[in-house]
Amino acid sequence: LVRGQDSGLEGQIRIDGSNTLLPNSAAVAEQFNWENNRVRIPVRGSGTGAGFQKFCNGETEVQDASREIKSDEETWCAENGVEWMELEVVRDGIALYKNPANDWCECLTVDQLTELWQSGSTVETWSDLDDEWPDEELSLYGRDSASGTFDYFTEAIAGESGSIRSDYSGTPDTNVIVRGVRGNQYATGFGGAGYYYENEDDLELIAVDNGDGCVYPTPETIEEGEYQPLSRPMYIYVRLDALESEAYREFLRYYLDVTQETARGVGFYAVSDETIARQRERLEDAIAEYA
Amino acid sequence: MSTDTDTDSFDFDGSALRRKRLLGKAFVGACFAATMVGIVALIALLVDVVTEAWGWLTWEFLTYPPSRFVENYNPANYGALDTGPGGIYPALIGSIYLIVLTAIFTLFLGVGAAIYLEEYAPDTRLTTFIETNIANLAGVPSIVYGLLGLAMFVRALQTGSSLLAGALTLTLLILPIVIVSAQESLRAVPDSMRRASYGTGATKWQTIRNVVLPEAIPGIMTGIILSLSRAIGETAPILMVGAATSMFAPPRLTQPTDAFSAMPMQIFDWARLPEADFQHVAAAGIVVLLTILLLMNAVAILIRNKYNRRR
Amino acid sequence: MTANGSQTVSTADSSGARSDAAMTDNAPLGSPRVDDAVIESRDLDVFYGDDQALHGINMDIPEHKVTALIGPSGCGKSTFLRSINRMNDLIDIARVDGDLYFHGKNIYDDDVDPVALRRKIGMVFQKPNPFPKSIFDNVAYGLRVQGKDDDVEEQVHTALERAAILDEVEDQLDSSGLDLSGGQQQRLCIARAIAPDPEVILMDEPASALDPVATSKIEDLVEELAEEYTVIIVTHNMQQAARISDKTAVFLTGGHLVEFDDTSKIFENPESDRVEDYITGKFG
Amino acid sequence: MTANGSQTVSTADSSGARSDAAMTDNAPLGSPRVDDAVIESRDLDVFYGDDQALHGINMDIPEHKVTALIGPSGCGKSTFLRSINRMNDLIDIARVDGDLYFHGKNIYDDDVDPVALRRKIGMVFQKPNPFPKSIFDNVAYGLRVQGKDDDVEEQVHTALERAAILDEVEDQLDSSGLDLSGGQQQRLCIARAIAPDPEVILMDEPASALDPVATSKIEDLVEELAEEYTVIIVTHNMQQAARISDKTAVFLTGGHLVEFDDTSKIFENPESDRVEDYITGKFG
Amino acid sequence: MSSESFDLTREESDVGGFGDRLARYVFFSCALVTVLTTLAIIVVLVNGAIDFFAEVSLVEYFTSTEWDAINETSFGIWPLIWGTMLITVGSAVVALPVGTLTAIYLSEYADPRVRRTVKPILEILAGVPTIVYGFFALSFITPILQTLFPGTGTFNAAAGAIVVGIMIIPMVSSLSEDAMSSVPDSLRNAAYGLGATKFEVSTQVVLPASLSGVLAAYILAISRAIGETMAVTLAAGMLPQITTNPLAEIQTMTAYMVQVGTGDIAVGTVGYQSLFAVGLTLFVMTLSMNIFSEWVRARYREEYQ
Ligand SMILES: Nc1ncnc2c1ncn2[C@@H]1O[C@H](COP(=O)(O)OP(=O)(O)OP(=O)(O)O)[C@@H](O)[C@H]1O
Ligand SMILES: Nc1ncnc2c1ncn2[C@@H]1O[C@H](COP(=O)(O)OP(=O)(O)OP(=O)(O)O)[C@@H](O)[C@H]1O
Ligand SMILES: [Mg+2]
Ligand SMILES: [Mg+2]
Ligand SMILES: O=P([O-])([O-])[O-]
Repeated sequence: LVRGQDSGLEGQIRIDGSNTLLPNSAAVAEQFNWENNRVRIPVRGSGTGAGFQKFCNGETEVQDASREIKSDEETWCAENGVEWMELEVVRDGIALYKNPANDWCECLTVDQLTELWQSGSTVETWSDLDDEWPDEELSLYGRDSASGTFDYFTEAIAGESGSIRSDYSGTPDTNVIVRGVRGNQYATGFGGAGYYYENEDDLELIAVDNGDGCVYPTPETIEEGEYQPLSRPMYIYVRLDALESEAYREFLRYYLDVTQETARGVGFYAVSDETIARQRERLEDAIAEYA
Repeated sequence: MSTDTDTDSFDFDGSALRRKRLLGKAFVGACFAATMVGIVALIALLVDVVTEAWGWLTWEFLTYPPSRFVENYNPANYGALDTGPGGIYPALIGSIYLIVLTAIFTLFLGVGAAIYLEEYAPDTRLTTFIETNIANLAGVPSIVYGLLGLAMFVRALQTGSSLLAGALTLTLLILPIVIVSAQESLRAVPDSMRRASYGTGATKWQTIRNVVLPEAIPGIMTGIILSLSRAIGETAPILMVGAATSMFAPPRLTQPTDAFSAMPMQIFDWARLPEADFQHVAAAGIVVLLTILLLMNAVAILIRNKYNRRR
Repeated sequence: MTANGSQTVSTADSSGARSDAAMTDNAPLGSPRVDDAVIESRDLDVFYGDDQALHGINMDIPEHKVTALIGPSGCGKSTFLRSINRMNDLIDIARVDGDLYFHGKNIYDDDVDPVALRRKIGMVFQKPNPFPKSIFDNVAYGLRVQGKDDDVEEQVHTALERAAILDEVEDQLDSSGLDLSGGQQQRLCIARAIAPDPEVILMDEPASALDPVATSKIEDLVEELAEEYTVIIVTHNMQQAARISDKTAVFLTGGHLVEFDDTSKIFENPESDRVEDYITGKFG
Repeated sequence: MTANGSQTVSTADSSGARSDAAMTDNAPLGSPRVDDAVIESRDLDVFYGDDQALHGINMDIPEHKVTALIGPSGCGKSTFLRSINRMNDLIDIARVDGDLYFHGKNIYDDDVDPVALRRKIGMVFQKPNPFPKSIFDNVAYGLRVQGKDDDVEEQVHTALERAAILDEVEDQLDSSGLDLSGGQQQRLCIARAIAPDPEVILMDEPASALDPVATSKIEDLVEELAEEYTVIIVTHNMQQAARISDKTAVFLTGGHLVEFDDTSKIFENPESDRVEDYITGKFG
Repeated sequence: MSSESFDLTREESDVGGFGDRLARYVFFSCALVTVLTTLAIIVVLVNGAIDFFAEVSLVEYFTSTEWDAINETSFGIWPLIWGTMLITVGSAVVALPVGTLTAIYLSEYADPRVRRTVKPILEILAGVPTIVYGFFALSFITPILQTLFPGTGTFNAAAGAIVVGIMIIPMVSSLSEDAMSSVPDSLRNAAYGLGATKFEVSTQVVLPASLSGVLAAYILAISRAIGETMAVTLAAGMLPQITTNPLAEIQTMTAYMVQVGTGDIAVGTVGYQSLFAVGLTLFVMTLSMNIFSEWVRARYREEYQ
């Protein structure tokens, strides 16, 4: 028993990589499957770093990435003869979550964020950040080091990728962060803004002040680039040799067709129409060349 | 009352024992309450799961693939969806296939090992060692088996995160229990049967195949099914091996190297998703899992009863 | 099964006073009314489910004497013994009819606590059954549960001495009671039974699991115990009964008490032919 | 334990030919050298671990006769029987010394396959032990494992007929062998044993679990079987041995063969006093 | 005498044939699989652990009190062991008294009919998949704890300990009940004969006499709690810390393994290899518990005549 329609296309497309981007790719895959039910698309979210490792090993066809490929990853791919291209598919803001019962902290400056999260931080209670805030112990959640979110966040806040205090609860699964913050009045954490929109009833956001006042991550602020330094584009990496497969080509076209809509559905922000048009062009060029 | 004896000094009605009797009553009360703890916990667990699942467990849930969108699971929305409802189907089939493969492997390995130990093994140090080893394997945490499956099947033997790797891992996990229960069944075959067979000039293998196994097989099957019902609920091993969570189509039994999803893994995924409604989805999945488990146990009990009646 | 001929006396008189009227036509042959009786059984019937194991037993057991119960296997000797300290209460299907007086009090009255009763009537079993505890703790156990535990030390020594085993275990009081030989274990069990100083000691074939040497030690001991206790002993060994008892009760198959008299009388000149046959080994 | 006095003959001569020299001083009383012997036992010792169950047994068993083995419990009758078809091999701790010839071939030679041997020497056990299969399959079992399974149908019928049970089971060949009465089960087991047409049939107290009627049927059967087979039967019933056997071997406690001779001689005029005592019931 | 007509020798007859000999080897290989499994477990764990300890000193592993292997900053196993211990001790506090009293009730007080129904019902608890306990903790136990102790987080050690405790009740009660039932009635009668009450017989005679079996059951149950994975992963959280607060979030060894196993970390890095070091630690702990339990049972088995 397989649901959906049989379009005649067949094949297997393995997707892995960013846990942040996972909901988007999974949603695209799910919808694609309803129209092409004989294409098998296992989607996993092992994290951007771990995903690149598999991708460059030839173990996956699509790599979800919440950052650009690093040079050592490029070297791996080259060593294994994996040729790729990058497609920008959604925009994300890293949001700072807080518990709805937290009525003191509306906004944090970038300096406060640095003080809070930097390696060796001595901030233990809310009052360490601001004297007027409760003298209650903070409980911190965040993504762990294999994630693009982690790389991006640490670079943006501490100025150095990977540098972060060690006593936070680091997980591969943003859901755990959400649940953690939801369950404790004095908790805060960082993760994809998309997860906030899936859980608006249980979570609230902390605005970020980058010197120009407090800004919340919203579609506008993220698309205008006002929500700084925590907004970023996210990509899928595509294997060129796999473009031979019709199912693969159709899937990628379909991805670009629906990603703006699914992105909103799972809580990301759509990339602009021009960007999508440009990605389409590049994809068709590559298809012309490799298929 | 006769007074010619010193009856009065006797404490016939045990008045001095009154405190002890109270203590005894309190103790029985405590024991009974303790017994109730387990039973009440079981009831609470079942009621909790069923109430959470109520209204979410539909025929569609059983027959449709999972979805990222929690609203797809809600029966109230079924009419308004542009795709289809969300469900557990690929994981359900994945679990069944996983169990079928595991059954085949354990039947062969478990019964083979039990036959060796009961019928062939000489009384040597090696045999004692094998038996002790089996007892110890039964106590190894299931996640360690997952690690073994990951390192040995997924990586070293290059099976990938496949149905095959999952089934092999579960096989090793339940093998000790299967062997021990199969040994018990073999031991229950009376020696007079074996002697009768040898006396007619049968070889050892003929005796085992024609006399011992047919007698022991109901007991062996009961043991295997009970072990499989443990395997079907195991999460940690298949999680380590890399069961997927969003599979649109079930794996194919003919392609054991397919990626697969399985019910416990799917339930784990749902249970940790933060949207509150996913709790209902997870509960619905649990009800399906428990129902299958119950069916397997019922089959095992049926086999055992049928077999016992014959004796 | 119905009580064949023996009348069941109704215990309407629940105050517990002995109803002497019951002591009439059903008394066994040669069973004189004993004046110093500690235990008086009146029309005692015992049933296991629907099977009747004892039929209307009437017997007066004298104080400070050894009374032996003999008879073929299954005739109800153990059953009778167990009904004296209400150990039958522990068998779900056992049911007792009739009366059994201990110092004139019917122990089957509702207000009697069997636990209190058993503190007066100790028991030694066929198979030695020491607890898996130290020798000392075995003997001290009864003292402790009965709250007689000041000066345990001394009482344990006295009990071991009276049970004629002190010499053999004096320097290993801390080792397990299970490490002793069978005969020693049985004397340990006797020490355990007498330590809390009961009045009556019931013994159910205490020597049947033992070798001849151990047996003769136990026999000597039983005779000595009679100086201070009332002893009721079941044995399947007629010579033993003849040697150590003052009174002998002969039960025969079906749970009937056939004759009860002085031991010398029973063994030399029994009134009933069946008893004679049994004693001379012609039957049973 | 050491073999008391009996010499163990070394089997250096491993070609398997019988060494007649062995047949000398250790022969039991009245054991003439039989010329038509099928089975010849020479100084056979059997041990279970360190315990010796048989001491230097010498015995020549004649063809197409019924040989009875009698003696008190534990004297080694079953042990001897089991060493004839090497069923002792199945007991881990059992060990055999000495020689046992079957048609002149020492069956304890290394090159003898016990399975092949058992196909020549069938066996019937004390407790009827039909397989939980249909009556037909029970009898066919031996045929099938021995690969003699052309024409199974007919052979099964013949065997059932010879075992004098065909009439009783003819129309229920498909029902389970376990549904038969004890006596029928035992005759079924005999049918199973004779179906593959062995030469010798060993029977270990085949009637001891049966009632008198069933027993007499089995006895009749044994006598008939001797026409075609060599039968060796263990029995604890002296009348039975006297009734049905041609030769009788008397074992006495400790695993010694004391006398072996024609049955009439043994029962009417035994040479050894101990055998006479045993036979007349004075001992054992 | 014509020994020719009898093909008793192996060469001539070969009745068993190749198949009979093959069967033996096939079955032996099946039995060998179990030994190979143990070997493979050890090789996999030790091999991975060696890679790990090439980078991380044993001293740090066993002395540091901070664990952040995923970010490759600190590698002290104690927080994980502490988390595991918190769950184990907590579940023991639930299961040992409850299980023991249940066993006493079933063995000494309950009607045989009650025993025959209650025992299998309790054993169902042991057959419920652990993932279901995780769900039960999140959806039932934690909300109750949050009502009783406001401020309790979504993930907390107490909820994990409670469900694991419930899960292992039947291990304690079943095995202990077996041990108590095998205490011979003669010991009970001895005590009754001395005027002991039923309470005294149960607690002073039966319980001590079955102590070895009861202890073995305890150890097995504790070993099971140490190795329990999914319930604690879902319920107790992902924060390795040494805390005495049962309502705080912790991480057990097993939950850490799930965290790494669900894939976020690059294969081959020190962080990844820590999986095997932790796995080995867990394996050694449970294995020694199991062997200890066997030893207790054998060593203190009472010899009843
Ligand atoms: N617990 C019991 N349940 C049922 N029937 C019992 C029980 N105990 C004894 N009986 C029956 O009661 C009858 C008397 O048994 P009892 O043990 O008193 O005999 P006994 O004289 O002590 O025999 P023995 O010399 O063999 O010990 C017997 O028929 C016995 O089967
Ligand atoms: N499997 C065995 N293991 C150890 N000892 C055994 C075994 N079988 C028999 N024996 C011992 O060997 C001796 C002879 O036993 P065997 O069974 O041959 O006697 P039997 O004459 O057949 O006695 P019965 O008439 O009781 O059947 C006995 O002392 C017995 O205890
Ligand atoms: Mg008795
Ligand atoms: Mg025998
Ligand atoms: O899962 P990541 O997007 O953070 O790599």
